[in-house]
Parts: sequence; C-alpha cells; structure tokens
Amino acid sequence: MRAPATEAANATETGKTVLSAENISLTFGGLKALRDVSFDVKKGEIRAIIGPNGAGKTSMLNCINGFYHPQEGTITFKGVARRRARPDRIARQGIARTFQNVALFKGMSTLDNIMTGRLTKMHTNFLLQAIYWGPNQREEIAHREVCERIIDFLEIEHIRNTPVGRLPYGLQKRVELARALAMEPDLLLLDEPMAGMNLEEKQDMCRFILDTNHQLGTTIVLIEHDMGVVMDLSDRVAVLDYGNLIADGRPDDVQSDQRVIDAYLGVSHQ
Amino acid sequence: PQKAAAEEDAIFLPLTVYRTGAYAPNGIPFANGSRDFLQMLMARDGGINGVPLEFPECETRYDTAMGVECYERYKDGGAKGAAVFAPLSTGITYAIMELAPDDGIPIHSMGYGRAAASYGKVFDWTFTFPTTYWAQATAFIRYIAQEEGGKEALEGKKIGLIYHNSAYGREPIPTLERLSEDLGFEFVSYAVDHPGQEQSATWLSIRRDRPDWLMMWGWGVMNQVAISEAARTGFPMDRFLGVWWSGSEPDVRPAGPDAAGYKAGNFHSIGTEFGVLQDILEYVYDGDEDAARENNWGEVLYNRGLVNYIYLTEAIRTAMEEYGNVTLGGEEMRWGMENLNITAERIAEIGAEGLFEPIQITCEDHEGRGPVIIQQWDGENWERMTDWIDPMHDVVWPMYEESALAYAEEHGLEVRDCD
Amino acid sequence: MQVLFDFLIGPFFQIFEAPIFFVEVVIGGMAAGIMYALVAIGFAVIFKASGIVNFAQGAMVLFAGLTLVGFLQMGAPLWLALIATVVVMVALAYAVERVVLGPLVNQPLIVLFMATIGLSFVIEGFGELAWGSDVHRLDVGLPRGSFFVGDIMIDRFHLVAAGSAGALVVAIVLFMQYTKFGRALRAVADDHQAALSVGIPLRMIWVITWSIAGVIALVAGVMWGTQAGIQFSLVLIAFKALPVLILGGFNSITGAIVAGLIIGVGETVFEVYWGQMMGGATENWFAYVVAMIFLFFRPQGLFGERIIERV
Amino acid sequence: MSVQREARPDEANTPTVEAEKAPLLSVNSIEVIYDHVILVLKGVSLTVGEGGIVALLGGNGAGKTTTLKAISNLLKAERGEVTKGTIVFDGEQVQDLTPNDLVRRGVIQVMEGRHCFEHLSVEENLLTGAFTRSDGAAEIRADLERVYAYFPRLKDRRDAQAGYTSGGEQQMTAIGRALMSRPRMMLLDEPSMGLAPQLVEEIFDIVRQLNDKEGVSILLAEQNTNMALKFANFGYILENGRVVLDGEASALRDNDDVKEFYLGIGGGERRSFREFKSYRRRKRWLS
Amino acid sequence: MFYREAGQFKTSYAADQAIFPILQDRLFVIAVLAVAYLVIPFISTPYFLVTIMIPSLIFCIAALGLNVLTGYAGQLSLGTGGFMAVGAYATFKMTTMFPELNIVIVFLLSGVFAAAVGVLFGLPSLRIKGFYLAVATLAAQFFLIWLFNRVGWFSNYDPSGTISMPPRDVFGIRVVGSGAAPEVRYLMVLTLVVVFCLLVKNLVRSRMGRTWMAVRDMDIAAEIIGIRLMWAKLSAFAISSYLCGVAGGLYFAVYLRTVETIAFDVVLSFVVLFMIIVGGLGSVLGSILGAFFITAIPVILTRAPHDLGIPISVDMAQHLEVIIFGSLIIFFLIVEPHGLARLWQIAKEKLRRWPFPY
Ligand SMILES: Nc1ncnc2c1ncn2[C@@H]1O[C@H](COP(=O)(O)OP(=O)(O)OP(=O)(O)O)[C@@H](O)[C@H]1O
Ligand SMILES: Nc1ncnc2c1ncn2[C@@H]1O[C@H](COP(=O)(O)OP(=O)(O)OP(=O)(O)O)[C@@H](O)[C@H]1O
Ligand SMILES: [Mg+2]
Ligand SMILES: [Mg+2]
Repeated sequence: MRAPATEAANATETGKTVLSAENISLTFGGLKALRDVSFDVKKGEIRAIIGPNGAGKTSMLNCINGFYHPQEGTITFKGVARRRARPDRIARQGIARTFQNVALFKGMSTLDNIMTGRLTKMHTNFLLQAIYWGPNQREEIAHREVCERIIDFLEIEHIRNTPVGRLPYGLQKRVELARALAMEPDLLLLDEPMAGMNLEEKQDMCRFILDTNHQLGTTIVLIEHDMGVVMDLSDRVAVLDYGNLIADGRPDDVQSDQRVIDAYLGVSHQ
Repeated sequence: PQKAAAEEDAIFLPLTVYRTGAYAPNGIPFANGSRDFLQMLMARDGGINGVPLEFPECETRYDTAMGVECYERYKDGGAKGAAVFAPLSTGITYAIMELAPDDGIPIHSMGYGRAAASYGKVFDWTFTFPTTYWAQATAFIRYIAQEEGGKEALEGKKIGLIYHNSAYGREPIPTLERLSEDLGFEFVSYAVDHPGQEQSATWLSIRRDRPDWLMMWGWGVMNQVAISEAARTGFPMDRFLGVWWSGSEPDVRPAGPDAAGYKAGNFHSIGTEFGVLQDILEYVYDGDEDAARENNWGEVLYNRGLVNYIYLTEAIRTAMEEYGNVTLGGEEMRWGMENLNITAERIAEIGAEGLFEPIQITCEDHEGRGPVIIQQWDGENWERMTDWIDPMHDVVWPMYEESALAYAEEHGLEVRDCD
Repeated sequence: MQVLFDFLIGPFFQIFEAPIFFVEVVIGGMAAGIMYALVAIGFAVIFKASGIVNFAQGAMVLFAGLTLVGFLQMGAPLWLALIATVVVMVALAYAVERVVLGPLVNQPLIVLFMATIGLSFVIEGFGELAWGSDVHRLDVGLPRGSFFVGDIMIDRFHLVAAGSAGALVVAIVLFMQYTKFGRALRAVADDHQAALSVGIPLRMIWVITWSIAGVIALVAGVMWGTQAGIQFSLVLIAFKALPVLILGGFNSITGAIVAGLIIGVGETVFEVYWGQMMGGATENWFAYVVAMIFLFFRPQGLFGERIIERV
Repeated sequence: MSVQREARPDEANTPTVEAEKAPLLSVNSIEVIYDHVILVLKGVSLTVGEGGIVALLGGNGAGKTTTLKAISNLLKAERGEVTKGTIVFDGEQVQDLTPNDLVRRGVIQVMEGRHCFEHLSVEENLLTGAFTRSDGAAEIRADLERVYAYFPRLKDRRDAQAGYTSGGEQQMTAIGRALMSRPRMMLLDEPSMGLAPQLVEEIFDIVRQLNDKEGVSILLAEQNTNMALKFANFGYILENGRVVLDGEASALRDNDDVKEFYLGIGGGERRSFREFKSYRRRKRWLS
Repeated sequence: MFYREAGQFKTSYAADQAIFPILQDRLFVIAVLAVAYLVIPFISTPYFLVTIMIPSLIFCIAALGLNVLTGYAGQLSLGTGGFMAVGAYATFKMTTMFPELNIVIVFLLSGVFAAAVGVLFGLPSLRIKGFYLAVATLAAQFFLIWLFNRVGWFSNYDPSGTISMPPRDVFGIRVVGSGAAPEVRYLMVLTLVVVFCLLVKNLVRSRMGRTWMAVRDMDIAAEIIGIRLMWAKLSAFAISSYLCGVAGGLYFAVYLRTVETIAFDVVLSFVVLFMIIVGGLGSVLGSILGAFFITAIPVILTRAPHDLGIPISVDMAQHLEVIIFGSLIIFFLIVEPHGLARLWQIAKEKLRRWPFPY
C-alpha cells in the first residue's frame, strides 16, 4: 500500500493505450444512445466519464464489456480488435465492472459473491467438486485466501457471511467492488460506485479506488456524478451529452469548458 | 354398521374405489354396486354362511401410487389379512400383481388388467374371470362378422379402434392386429391421450379414413367426448362399439339423444329385474326406489360392481366348502377362486338368472372363458340387444400362453404344473 | 427412403388430393384453438395484472361450470343462474385475495405460482364436495348441429365460441389499455411495491382481476361443458392453454387468441397428416414443442412485451 | 432556478414554532423488526411540521429507508413490522392504514431506487400516480403538463417504455409520478441518487418550489448531506436505528461532528478526496 | 443459548468450510443418521417403510435434482416427470438387457441417460427464462411420455406398454422385485440418498454451485463476470436430470415395481416442484424436508379419518384431503415463503438468542 502516488501518476502519463473505442454508434430503435464516440484508456490511469442522465455513459460501458453490441465502430482491448463478443469472453480477457443498479447475487452471502469473481480462475472438474476433499478443497482455500485479502482491504469482514440482499446499499456497492477486484482485472469499469453514499463512505470508496489503481496497477474507468470525486480522482475526463462526446481532457480543462458547464454541471456549480 | 358385532372374525374384503378425480363419474356407480351388494348380504344373511364380512372402502383416484398405498394399508387388515383385492384399475392391477403373491393375497381383475394373467400356470395369484380385453376384441370381431354376413365378409373391410393411450387402452391392439392378419380386414387405430377432452383431430382422421366399424377402448371423459364427436361428425352410431368400460350411463348421458344407436360390449346383463337387485332395494334401501336410483341402482356400472362381488362371494362359499365356515385369508380365498364353479342353478339361487353366465375356473384357466353381450343406447336407456357371444378362445388362449411365458421368463418365475 | 417420402412429401400429396378435407381440418383446428384461447385468456388477464401464472384457472373453469350447473339443477332460470354464478366467482376472487394473495404480496413469483396450485386443489376439492363428482350435462341452449358451406361442414357451436372469444378479447383489451384500472393493473404486474407506494390498492386490483378471470372461466366452462359435460377433467384443460399462452406471450390477450388459432390448426393438421403415421396422440406435445421452438427465436412469445434486460 | 433559493428565508421554522403548532407528522419512538428477528429501528422519533422540509440523514443502513417505509406503511410487503410506537399524521394514527389510504390522505413516498413500472410508458407511469384522484381528467391532464414543465426531459421521452430510460429519467419519472397524486406530504428517499449535479439542484429546487408554492411538506432521506441541509429547515441524524442528533438545519451545518463526518469540511476547508491517505477512524455519537 | 456458535472459533479456512462447521449441527446429523440406519428399519412396520419412507427417500433424490436446477440455477422446470421416466425406462431396459449387471450400477447409469435427455431439453433455457421456460419444459414432459408410450422397444413390446421390475440380487440379497424385503429396499434407498445429499451439498458449495447461484440471481451480471451461461445452465440441467433419472429408476424399481407411463405424468412434476418450494429453494435440507412433507401429508390425511375413527365416506374424506392439502401448501407458503428449511433456520436463530427475543 505504499506505492507513491506521484509515481503512479507519472506512469499513467506515459502508459500505452489498453483500450480504444473508435467511432462507436449505438441505437435503440429510433434512439441514438451513442453517436460516433471515440475514446481511449491508457494503462494505469483513472479515466472518468461524466455527462447528464441518459447521455449514454452506461451504454458506453456496456459496449466495452460486450453487453451491448454497437452498430458501428470497433473496440480494441489489449491490441485485439473485436466486433461482437460475448461478455463472458471479455471478462476472461481481463475486464471487470460494477453496475449502476447493484447487480449482486442476492441469494448469496458476501463471501460467496466475492468468490464468484474467482470462478474463471478455478478449474477442478465437477466430480472432484462433488467429492470436495482433496484438490477441490485446496483450490477453494487458495481462492478463499485471495478473497479474504480483498475483504480485508475493503473492510467488510463483519458482513462476510451476511446474505447481500440484506445489506444496506452502500455496503452492497462495496461488495460489488470486491467482486470485481476478485477477478483481478486489467481494466475495471465502475458505474457510479458512489451513488447513494454519504461523504464518509465516499471517502472510503475513493481510497479503495485509488489504492486499487496504485497498488494493483489496475486501469479504471469511472462514471460518477459527484464532481468532487471525479475532479479529484481522475486523470482524464470524457464528457458525453445526448450520445455525443462533447469534451475530453484533463479534469481542470473539462471543468471550465463552457459546453460542459451548460450541459452538465449547471451554473451554480463552483 | 352391522359389522361391529363380529369384526373379530370377519372376512376382510377391502374395496379399492375411486369416487373422486377425473374418472369418478365411472367409479362411483361401480363402487356403489359393490358396496350395496355386500351390505345386502350382511343385512339379509349376516354374511356368508354366518361368517360376517368387513369391506372398508379405500379411495384410489384411479391413481397407481394411491392404489398401492391402499393395498399396503389393507393387506394385513381384519383377522387374517385381506382375502382378495379387486384393484379396479389396470394400472393398479399391474402394480399389485407384483406384490400380492409375496403377501399371499389373490387378485381379481374382472374384465381389466393384464389379459395374459388368465394363464394360471404362470399367474397363480391373479384371476381375470369372466373375460378379458383380448377376448372382448375377438367377440367384437365375431359380432361384426355376424352383422356383415360372415367372417369372409370382413375381407377388405376397415375396422378402427380409438383407444385411451394407456396400458388399458392398448391391451386389445395385439389381438386385433392378429385378427386383421387372419381375417383380412384392415385395422386402423387412433390413440387419445389422457384425459381426452380434445379429439377434433382424431375425429377428422376418422372422417378421412371412414372405417366401416369403429371400436373404442375409452375411459372417463374420453368416452363422452368421443361419443359426442361421433354424433357431431355424423359417424354411423350403430357401427360404433365401445368396450364394457365405454358403455355406461355417464358415458352417453352428456351426448344425450345424439348418442342414440351407440353400442357397447358387456359381460353381464343390465336392468333391475334380477332378484338380487330387488333384495338390495329391500334390505339396503327399504324399498325406496328413488334413493336407490340416486345411488345408481340398476345402472350398467352398478350392476358390474355387484357382479364382481357375486363372483367373489361365490368364491368364498367355494372355499368354505373346503375349509369350513371360518374366516378366510388369502390362501384359502385363492383356493376358492381356483375351484370356482358357478352353475346355472347356483345363479338362479342367487337371484341373478340372466345377469351373467355360468363359469368355471381351473388351475390353468383363470379366466373362465365367459361370453359377452352387446348392448345399445336408445337415447335414454341401455338395451341389451344380443344373446351371449363367445369370444374366439382358440385365438386368444395361445396368445395368453405366449405372453405369460415371456413374462415368466423375464421375471424368473416357475411355470406351475396343473395336471 | 420410403419413410422419408411418407413423412416429408406424402402428407402434402394428401392435402393436395383432398383440398376440401384440408379446409375442414383447418377449420376444425381453429375451432379447437378458440376453445384453448378461451382458457388462455383467463391466464393472460391474471398474468398481466399481477405477473402470476394462475394455475388455478383450470380449477376455476370447473368451479364456474359446476356452480352454474348446480344453480340450474336447483331450478333457477338461466339468467339468474348466470348472475348467481358471477356473484360466486366474484366472492371467490375476494376470498382468494384475502387468504392467498394478500399475505403473499411481494413474494417471489414462483411462490405465488405454487400458491395458485395449492389454490387449485382447494377449489377442486371444494367444487366436488359441493356439487359432486358426477358428469353434469350442461345445456344453456347454445346452438348445436352443423351446416354446410359448399362441401365444408361448419359447426354452429364453434361459431358461437369464436364470437364469445372475440368479444371477450376486445372488451378486455380496451379495458386494459384505456382505463385507469387497466393501467393500474399493468402497473401492479410490474412492481408490487411501487404500485402500493402510489396508492394503488393492490387488494382491490386483485379482486377485480380475479373476478374478470372468474367470468372468463365461466364462459370457458360453459363452452367446454356444452361440449363434454361439466366434470373434473375440466381442470386439466389448463395444460392445453399453457402452450397457447407462451406462444402468444404471457401478458398478451390478443396473443392468446392468435396463438390459440395457430396451435389449434397446427396440432390438428399435424395429427391428421403426420400424427397417424407416428401412432397418433401427438396433440399433447405438439403444441409444446412448437411453442418451445418458436420461443427460441422470440423468447417473449408472439405478442409478449419485450423482456427488459438492462444493467 | 437558483434564484428561488433566496426566496426562502432561512429563519422559517424554529423548533419552538414546530412544537407549538401540532405537527403534520409525528413519529413516536417506533421500533421496526424485519423477518421477526432483525431489529432495525430502535425507537425513532421525529416530527414534520406543516409546510416543513425535514431531512433525515445518516449513513448506509442507518434506517432511513425503513423509517420512511414505516410511515408510508410499505413495510409489510417486506416482512417488516412496526412493533412499538405510533405514527400520527394530521392528528390521526396511521400505522394501521393501507398505503392506499395514506396516499388518499396525501402522504406519498418516492421510493429509493426509482421503482418505475418498467413496461408502462413514461406517461403511463405518471398517470398511475393519479390513481387515487377522482377530480376529473382535465385536472389530471393539467397536472401532467405541470410535471412536464418541471421535467422537460420526460416530455421528450413520454412514450418510451420506462424500463429503457436512463437512471436519471427514471428518477424524474418517479418524482413526477408522486406529484401526480397532489400530495400534502412527500417522503423522498434519496432523490438525488445517481443524478447529474445539475439535475440534483433542479430536483431540490423543484422540491422547494413544491414546498413553497403548493405547501407540500417534505421528509427527505438523503446521503447528500450538503444539499439536504441547504434545502431543509430541520434535520435528524440516524445512526444504527436511533436518532443521534437533531436540530435546525443551520445548527446542524455548524455542528463540528456533522462537518467532519457528513460535510467533509472538518477543520476548515474541503479536502480533496485524494488526500484521505489513511482510512478514517470513525467517531460515533453512540455505539 | 442452547444453540451457540460462540466460542467455536475456526482457526483455518478448511475448518470454516466444513459442511457442518458448528458442533451442534454435526451432532444432530449424526443422530439423525443413526436413527435412520439403526432404529427405523427395526421398529417400523412394512407399511410405514413402503408407503412413507421409501417413496419419501426416493423423492428426496428427485427433489434434490430439481432443486439443483430450480433452486440453485434458477431454471424453473416442469419436466421432472419426463426425466424420471427416462430413468425408469433406462433402468428397465438395462436390467432386462444385462440381467447380470449389478442393479445399483444400473440405477447410477440410468441417470446418465436422463442427463443426456435433460441437456437436450435444457437447450431452450439458453434463450427462454422464467415461466416461459417452465412451460417449455413441459414439452419434455409430454413428449417423453408420448415416446415411451409409443415405442414398444422401451417396454420390451409388452402389449400394454407396462414395464415391471424383475427381481435382482446384490451380494445374494434380494433388493428389488418380488421378494425384496422392505427393510432392504429402505436401506438401499437411504444409502443412495445420503450419498447424493453429500455429493450435491459439496457441489453447491464449490465452484459449480456458485456458478449456478450467480446465474440464478442475475444471469446478466453472471455473464459479465465471466460465467459461460450456456455451460452453467446445461450443467445444471445435466446434473439435475441425472438425479431425477436415478430417482425415476428407483421410483419404478424399488417403489412401484411396475409402471405405465401415466405414473410419470405432469402431476409428478408438480409434486416434486411442491417439495422443493415447500421445503425451501436452494437448500439441500429443504429438499429432504419437502420430500417427506409432501409424501407423508396425503398419506396421513387419507388415513386420519380412518385412524381417528371418524365415520366419513371415502369420497368426502378425499375431497377434504385435497382441500386440506391445498390449504396446507398455501399456509406454509404464507408462513414462510422460503420453505421449511428457512423455518428451521429461524428456529435455530431463535434458539441462539434465547431467552432474548432478538
Ligand atoms: N427486508 C429486509 N430484511 C432484513 N433486513 C433489512 C431489510 N431491509 C433493510 N434491512 C436492514 O435494515 C437496516 C436499515 O436499512 P435501511 O434500508 O433502512 O437503511 P438506509 O438508512 O436507508 O440505508 P441506505 O442509505 O443504504 O439506503 C440495514 O441494516 C438493512 O440491512
Ligand atoms: N436497452 C436499451 N433499450 C432502449 N433504450 C436504451 C437501452 N439502454 C439505454 N437506453 C437509452 O439510452 C440512453 C442512454 O442510457 P444510459 O443508461 O447509457 O445513460 P447514462 O448516461 O448512464 O445515464 P444515467 O446517468 O442516468 O445513468 C437513455 O435514453 C436510455 O433510455
Ligand atoms: Mg447510467
Ligand atoms: Mg435507504
């Protein structure tokens, strides 16, 4: 947990592009959710996407992890271009995400939810699993240890065995983050991770995000409506409005961009 | 009510009935007939030769698993266990046939169940008298031949079978296939799945194929729908023959007058004029005919339930001749059934003259080769229309034997020596 | 080879050779389909308003039929018996809401589904207890018999069935789409809690829905009962309605009738031209297999609302 | 819109005034248990005066939602029940009323997490809000236009299926739907969640306008303490199912603990989110 | 207070992941097994064994199977009866084709056929969900029954299409068919149930189980975290139908001994579904409780008037039974929608807190 922030920040400046989306267009019936949007993510950076409600931010993430298939445009991840790929393949390539409306597995405990993040990394066959003792147990324990580290890291020890459906919203979001982290992704997509949290919790969450970024070197794409958070955390910010990319750049530049103020921030924002 | 006094030494005759569920309309009259007859015996004679009878009912809903439960529940009932089981469903018969020999309880499947069980050398605990589906099928063909003017006239005719797609409905098929080879008529069959409420496709097929005669092995709502559809699509009703389970009042009533002309087989006669029915009226209903009618008195299936227990009580009497007037268990009952010989005189004594024909069971022949009649619905009542028709025993017996021996082989059973 | 020919080509020859008969088969199929649709509509109404697959619909058909027959046998004139039966069905709806649905608000749908199966037992048992297990002949004076159009036989009764099904569908669709209650019904189906929060009285909505379903059950009961008598087996026609329901889309009333026709015609044609070759009795599975294959391409059925999948 | 803010003087309600005129809503030490075993609220009391805006603050799982649901009687559907205490609205005990009765009396809740009717169009969603009204189609039509005036975006999307609209649009739909019932009192559960900053302001402005112009009283559960305290005139802070602090909004804003834990301006200026190097050491009023 | 975990600290993940981490649970299970093996066979009547214990145990396996599919993997299925029929006919065919083959192996193998069929009919689940899927699985139910009815080969060309179980011995002891003692049949089925429960419990707490549950709770999210939906759903279908197949084989060979296809009609599918819902979805314990509950209740209800000496006619009794059975189901769903297993859990929870209410 000691990696100096500045170093990491430098790394992002020089990082190479891990993901690039080119000329993405996505329509639903008559509605154009994304219009010819291009943007890229560099290795190790925290990349924010902001924009008014319904601008297409979530849709963008959905395109990146293959849940939506854009009508036009290509997405290149780690140098491999793709057009249509199933989300599970993309997950295996190293993209994890959290969801705007919590998408936890409601019937399972926190620990099990986090363990699902490890599923792609487990390999014993079902007969061994049915017998349990032996290889399967060893594997379970190995992965359990990884998950416990994440649980520790996110300070959710006390709810380890609680069914997630009963957790308050904020903790659910944290468990979701834990699950995504358990996948040990190269690229982490966070969709409004701090919605519905109070300040204290936001601070925690920011800490977790930063630490993930620094310690694990995970590249992060972040959608957030709290401007304080976005401005403080992100290296670069893309702004969407009605499916158009209206600005893209360093936080300070974006913040003072008149179009962004009009479309998104509103006059009253400092 | 009467049984309390002598429950200790009563002969135990559990009645497996179905008064509820999809087949209840047919199950109720049968159950009433059986019950009333036994009640009448108790009221009139106090039992058989002074030995009382105990006959609790057990509801099966025509369902095999429930039937098995009934069997398990009642097999050890009474003083010496159940004397005999009449499972009243082909499916339950099949199931209990596997169990009863272990428990030493004979089974009587009267006009249903496994036809091959008539072959007593293999199925020593199962009795099918007075007749089976296979025999009925041959009797139908014989009747049709009669109507057409001789066996030769069947050549080139088309005879159809519409059947309930279950063990029961499929029973006659091998026989009919065999006969169609022997006699040169064309055999077509139409399966109807349980429960059989929607038969429009089937009847369109029948309309297309235009069979000269159509037989039916149906049960429950299937009968009613088939008869209505036949009327609706203009099938000549007097060329439509139902097996005895497709020929009772509930089957034709919904179609009402439209069904007039429809025929069905039977192995006993119909009507209320028989002495035994009059006795029931007197002893069970105190002469109140309306109450009796309310309980299906005199209906086809009512009479069948009654006949069933006339056979069985006669078997009890037979056994008593051997074992004395004591409470009988399964073992003794089996002996009584295997040595059953109901003569014409005896039938007259019972007050059932004309209700059914004399019958004799032997070690080898558990069927008794009984004859059948054909009855016809005139729109309001069933009328008996033929004399007793003998099935083609020369055809069916070899088939019983073949099938029974195959079963013995598969189940590693010994074939008895009856000589 | 011969088998293939018989199976793939032969039937078409048959159709070609006897086109009139084919038309009759199609008409027969449509008639059957309408009868299925009558039951399916009842399912669809309840599904639309509560997201519940009401398995008890079959039992309600039986119950409505039995009640009607019961009143008729007690000597009531037809109109009075009909009204009395409707009253009983509304009372049933009310009881169902009180005892079953009310306490199960907001539970997983499968739990509600199971509860309706439990309910179907209760209704069945109660109906038989009250009115007996016999077959009851039902004759409310619907026209019977058939007439010929050219060489084609048409059954008057089927025309009546088609007419009532059509009328039901139109009435219900209008109600659902354009009235406040219709809208509330659909809202309830989407989200019980949200519906409560805007003040939609769930309980009343459910009583209304189940009453409507009860009336539909009565219509279906009269139709089916006229055909084969009122008896226990009516409960089982639910199984004929289910494939119709999924093919049409669970929550579509129009779907129920269109799919009813498709399935009725499909299974009849298949049974007549192909089924006999396969030994018959194909109707029971044919409808399901068709529905299943179709859903593979359109998982929400013909007219079902799109299944919303978002994250 | 921001002009509106000045229109409302900050001195609106003092606690004494609150106490004097009988409050519109008062919740008296209620206890709530879920599933027969999980005790969530351990004696919460609060009051909302006629025309007041009261904020209910607190961290995750503090019991804000539960409190609101207890008031609007939506707990039963979640297998929760109020085991102790009373809830009085407009002088009448309301715990045993149905949600429908409550809506008729003018209490409506905007639920957390939007809860739109997915298969209905946006407009139909709004119309369901008017279910309890019987004052004629024209009035309802007019109110619909009023909602569209508040939320022009909804007008654009009026025919879209609500399930396919974006998070913000759904939130607007949910609030609009509640407005359609002409409430006297709205229970807002985290209305700002997931909304763009501009919209958050707008929504709070709208809330205030409603309060101002139409006299709707408001009980607001919020995480966005900053905003909530700016608009409310009274606040309660919940922790762990208990009210740990209450007071006038202005007083709360000045409270050091509130500053530290809810406003993030403890010890002077707002700090950057990057600067929280070590995890916070929690200080709690209770526990 | 009676039921406490306090003080039972786990020092390794292995201990924490044991099936029954809590001592009391372990003792309880051991006690139940001891009673099942050592007491029941000796004290109960054949009637009790044959009409309650044996079918309940067989249904445990079927319910376990359906619970894997519906409770764990979230795929609602009404094809259970069909899959059980596959197991039954496979058992019959195998044991008549290879009479020498050990019957237990026949049971285990017949599940494999059911699994294959299950996967085939599971294919629609890749596209179809919820009730649509449930109804689509009825296709399996109706088609399979039709097929077995239709094709004489399955019943060795028995004229009525009925199959009956020939007697078979294991180690010289008659375990099925005529002459098999109820105790022997009971013990054999019991052992199979114990083994399958253990295996399934292990499966569901391993990767496979978590995969299923993830798909059940939210298939979209599951896919996005890298789960192959097709694989997950089909594996659930396979394992579920395997268990149903074995149960079907036992249902035929050990319980009824002779069946026609109607024994496997759709009612059976519903019965098994009842078991898992009343017992508890997604719970091994629930499957067991549900199976016993749903099997025993009708028997008890049918007998009640007789045993209590209440003189009512059988049809009246039957109608009342149907009504009571239906009401009981509704009652239990209302009391605890998550089933008997959850009631059991709540009871434990209460015991833990006792004497304090919360
Ligand atoms: N249906 C339920 N069953 C059991 N426990 C519940 C249920 N709903 C909520 N809880 C519990 O009640 C507590 C309070 O929850 P509540 O939703 O009221 O909190 P909140 O203050 O609204 O939090 P948030 O800001 O996250 O919305 C939480 O600990 C939660 O786990
Ligand atoms: N599956 C879909 N079908 C139809 N329309 C959709 C679908 N998904 C998104 N949309 C529409 O696309 C637009 C963009 O939606 P998106 O969810 O990406 O917005 P967003 O930027 O994430 O907004 P918010 O901040 O409110 O979450 C919205 O108008 C939404 O209604
Ligand atoms: Mg979004
Ligand atoms: Mg909340």
